Amino acid sequence: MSPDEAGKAKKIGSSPWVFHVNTGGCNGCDIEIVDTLTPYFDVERFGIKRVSSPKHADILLVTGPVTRQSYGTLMNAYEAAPDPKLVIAIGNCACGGGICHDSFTALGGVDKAIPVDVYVPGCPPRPEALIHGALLALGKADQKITRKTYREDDNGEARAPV
Amino acid sequence: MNVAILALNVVLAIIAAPLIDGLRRVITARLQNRAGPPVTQSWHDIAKLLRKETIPPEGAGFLVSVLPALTLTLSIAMFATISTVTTQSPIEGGGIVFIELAILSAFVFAAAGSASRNPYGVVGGSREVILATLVEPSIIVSLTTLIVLRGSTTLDDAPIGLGFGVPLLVAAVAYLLSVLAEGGRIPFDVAEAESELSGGPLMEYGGPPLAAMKLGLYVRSLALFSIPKFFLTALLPPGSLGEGLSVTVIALYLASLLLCIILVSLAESLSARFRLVEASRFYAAVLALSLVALVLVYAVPGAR
Amino acid sequence: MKNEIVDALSERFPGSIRGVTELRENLTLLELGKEDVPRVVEYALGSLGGTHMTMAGTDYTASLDQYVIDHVLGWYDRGLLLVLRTRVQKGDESFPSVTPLAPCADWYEREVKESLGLTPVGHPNPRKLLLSDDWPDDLFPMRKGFKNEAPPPLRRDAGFTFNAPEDAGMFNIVPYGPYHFAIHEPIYFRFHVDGERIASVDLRAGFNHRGLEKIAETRMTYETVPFIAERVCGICGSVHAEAYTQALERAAGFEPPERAKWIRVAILEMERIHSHLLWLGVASHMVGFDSGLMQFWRVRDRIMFLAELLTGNRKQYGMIVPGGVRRDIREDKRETALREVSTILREYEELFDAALRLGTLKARLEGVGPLSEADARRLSVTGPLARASGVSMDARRDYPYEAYGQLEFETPVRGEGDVLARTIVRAYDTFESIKLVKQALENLPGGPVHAPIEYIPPDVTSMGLVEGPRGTDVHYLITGGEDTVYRWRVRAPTYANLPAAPLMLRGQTLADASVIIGSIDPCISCAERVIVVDEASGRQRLVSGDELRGWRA
Amino acid sequence: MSGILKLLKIGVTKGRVTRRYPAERTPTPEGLRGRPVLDFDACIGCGGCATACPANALTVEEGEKTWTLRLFYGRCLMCGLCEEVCPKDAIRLSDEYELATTNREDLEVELQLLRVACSGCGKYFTTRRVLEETAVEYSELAGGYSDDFRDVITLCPDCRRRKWGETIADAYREARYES
Repeated sequence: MSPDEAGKAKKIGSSPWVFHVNTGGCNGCDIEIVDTLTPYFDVERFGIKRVSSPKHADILLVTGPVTRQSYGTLMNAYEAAPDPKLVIAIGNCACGGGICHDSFTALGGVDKAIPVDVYVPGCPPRPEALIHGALLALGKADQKITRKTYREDDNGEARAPV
Repeated sequence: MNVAILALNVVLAIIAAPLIDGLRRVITARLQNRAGPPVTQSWHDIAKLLRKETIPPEGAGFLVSVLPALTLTLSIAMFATISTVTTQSPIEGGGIVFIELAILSAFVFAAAGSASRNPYGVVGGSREVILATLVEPSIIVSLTTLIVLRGSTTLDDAPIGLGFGVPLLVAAVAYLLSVLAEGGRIPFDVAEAESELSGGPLMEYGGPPLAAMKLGLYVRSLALFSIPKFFLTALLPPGSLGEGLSVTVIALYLASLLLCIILVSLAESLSARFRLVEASRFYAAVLALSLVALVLVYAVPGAR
Repeated sequence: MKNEIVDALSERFPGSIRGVTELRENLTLLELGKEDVPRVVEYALGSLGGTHMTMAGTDYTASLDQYVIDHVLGWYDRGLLLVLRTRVQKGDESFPSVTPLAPCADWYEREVKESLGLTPVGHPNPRKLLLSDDWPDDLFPMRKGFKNEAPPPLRRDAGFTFNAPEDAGMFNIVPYGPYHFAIHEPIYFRFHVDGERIASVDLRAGFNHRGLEKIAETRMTYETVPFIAERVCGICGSVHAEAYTQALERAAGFEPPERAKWIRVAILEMERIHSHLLWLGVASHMVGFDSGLMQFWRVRDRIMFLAELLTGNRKQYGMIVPGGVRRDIREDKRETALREVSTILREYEELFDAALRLGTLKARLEGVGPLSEADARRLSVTGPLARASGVSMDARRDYPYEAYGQLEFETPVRGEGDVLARTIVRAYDTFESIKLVKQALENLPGGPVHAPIEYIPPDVTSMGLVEGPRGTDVHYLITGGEDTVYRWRVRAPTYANLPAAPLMLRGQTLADASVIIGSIDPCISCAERVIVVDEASGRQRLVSGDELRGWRA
Repeated sequence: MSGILKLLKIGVTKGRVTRRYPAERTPTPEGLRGRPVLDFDACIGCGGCATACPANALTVEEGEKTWTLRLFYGRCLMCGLCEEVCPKDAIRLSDEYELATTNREDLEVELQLLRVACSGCGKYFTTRRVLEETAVEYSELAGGYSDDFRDVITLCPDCRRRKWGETIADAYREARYES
């Protein structure tokens, strides 16, 4: 996490209000987001609250591959949210376009439109994974995976991971 | 005017009001079988909002920058007029001021919504005005009943050994019901109604102005929740409470606050939101009840 | 078998029917001249009591120099399907519109217009439906020559023409969406409001259009399409996978193994339980009954945990594929599942008893958002929306598939046509689904769960009909050579139901708008497209992108 | 009224059901479809997984001397088709689901194998591991790992076709000569 993100996370502290922007998702991730608010997962434990206006938002939860039609509204929501704000891309479509990454009508990922602070892949991510993503954004959890590179070297020995 | 008590009240308002809201959130969460936030959550919310950037509502001018702060100021002033943890009230005749500020702050809140020029803000603001005109009278009447019974327009905890009677009981019930309505929670959150109006008057505000509006609402709730205590202390025999800080007053205060919070939480978790029509019908019934109380004060011999 | 519908049509329009082909039992294809289609569709829907199922246009210019347009009509009471096929020659890209005579064709024709460039002549409102505002008018994505890789550059300044209010007078414009707190998907309604009363409604969607059909036709194989079909909708994904699989298996004349059929039923019904509980929760939330959201979802989460146990994922089960299912249900898991289903039934009964008897909830639902039976039939709406308006239709019962023919269940129908009736229909349907899951798991036959499909013949027109939680999901499929589909047209239930929203909203109050829209159980990503609706309105007004931007949220 | 009381009863009697994640972790069910993990030692570089992947989360890039498999979790549907087609069990779904990252790059896995040159034309044509695999598989059929066998197996498809063509042509000429 960059110092800039850490600073933002600190300012948001233990009162992250989230605004949910669906940019053409299939509803899978969207429903899991709502699921985290309900009794079994209840993210209100962490002070997370879903708000109805981007003006109240600290975190934008963006789902979907950013369809052409929703591009403008995503930009509006992003611009309307006051600083400091974080963007979490939720689900495969938002992270990298998912199954519709090469669609003629989708940008194929939120980071093609606005800067993304945390990626939460999954199709859809489990509620626990969403909580982990949110806590990671707030600097309260550690990232579990990192980029891995495996290379075979000349004598055929495995040299991994780099 | 007692400046020390006034200052104490102002500090108390800012510290306690978010806690009251936090407690409500916890109780509601428990009634929904979930963990809920920490009790201090609403504090964190206010603190966080103060750290945020202010983006003024689009196309709106002077009013939107003034009204949020005004909402907060009026609410704090409202709370400051009554005796809280002490037996004395900071202001003589504070009861009248309290009623006036209660009405004023409701309308300023509505105006803040309408001033944002967002269609939802406007609709929410107009709903708030309609509701306020309906619910404020029942608060006025039931408070007036108390004032008449106690024989003083000052809202303090002077124990007067008031006999327990039907008028007092009816007035207390009417007051509790109108306070429920004033709390702005389900089923009475007609003006903010997140799933209908996306927060209504609050929608276009963000950052510190939103903090002011939110804190204003919390303090206003706290102020209204503080009144039931006077129904209780009035029953105590004269001279049973000393001057200054009183343990009995604090205990009764906490008990009555808790009662109000539980009532609000129960209503919130056990019903669907009223429509404007249903809410008005409810308020009309409450107003009728409070009028009955006032009439009884004069009708029942020896009530005063 | 004698087909009375075909006979009746041949009698009424002797010269119009150019050919009759029985594609398979209960699925007949009629060839019509394009000028005859509107009259035949009107007669079949109006006088013969048919339901409009779907309409698809297909580009055959490469091989035949023509486009093919198929209307698919259904008769639930007879279990019949009829495909009305007409051809549009290249060079004369137009056809007479059906919409003036049968309003249910509105969206379909607009979609054909924008995606294939075939103009419905006489269409009252030929605006964009699913493509974005900035999409050029002369680029047609569903033509075979269009490549996914070459989208036009993005523009933010494009506008959309909204309808003006129907009556003259002073109205406030209240935007609803695209991001509204109560609706989890982007859709944009524009209300003209008089006080709090909604005078007229216009609607713009397409926010969710992801061009999945095009991807399936270009990049996917028969085996992988179920995975994109599931992603049509994150709630009823299996319904889409099943509908596609059904269409494909029927095209190949393939019968899946018996055990696979029963597992499919269990999966589909589990999905219906979770979808209905989800809806009951969301509808509660829409009328400000937050505990309803919490409690219904508390019960729902149990079914999600169960799905995760059986399929490996909470949703997007990835179970139904051509040939059978991908995972068997092991004996120990089956027993756990049966126990869990009993618990869910108990919990749901308790909650049903409490929440649905709540006076304040009932008050918010009763008499709200009415839809008459006549309107329901005229617009060919489907699912709980139709069943709450007294139209008894259920693809599980009327077009039996998989093991449904051997299972016992009822189809709840109500006549009131309001939001309360829709709630009751769904609430009782949930009981039926729990019953079905139980039956399917208890009587699970032995044997394999997957068998390979040996041969899929090319150029077969096939249909898959599945009763999803929101209504009948219709998949229209034309097989192609080389392991890919030639045309795949998804008609999600919401696509048929959303056009009814403006009708139900008109004259209602703003407070009820959320729950009225919600009562369709709209799955925008399913419908994947959208625009207008108000047929009755005349004047139009241009709204710039800037104006749209001002509303934010 | 009865509805209210029953609802209150549910609220009071069911207690708190909230799971304590992340402090406590509820065990995941067996067979959970978590992120796919690659086994570098087992992968031979056939590319079957990339062909099967419906979302193109797995892609193959063929360089001159290298063969690179890229797995991008930001697209992976966790459908498990790759696991089904992999002949060497080199890719399988794990039960890991906490995939959140602050960088897009952290969602990538790159696996690079070396390709081998054709013993005929010298063009690089397949991965060394695929070649080894084929050698092991077919050497038995060929009756042991002989020099002849090695000469054939290390040819690229083009050279092999040419060699077969030449062999057939030789045999044909020989037959004609004999007759």
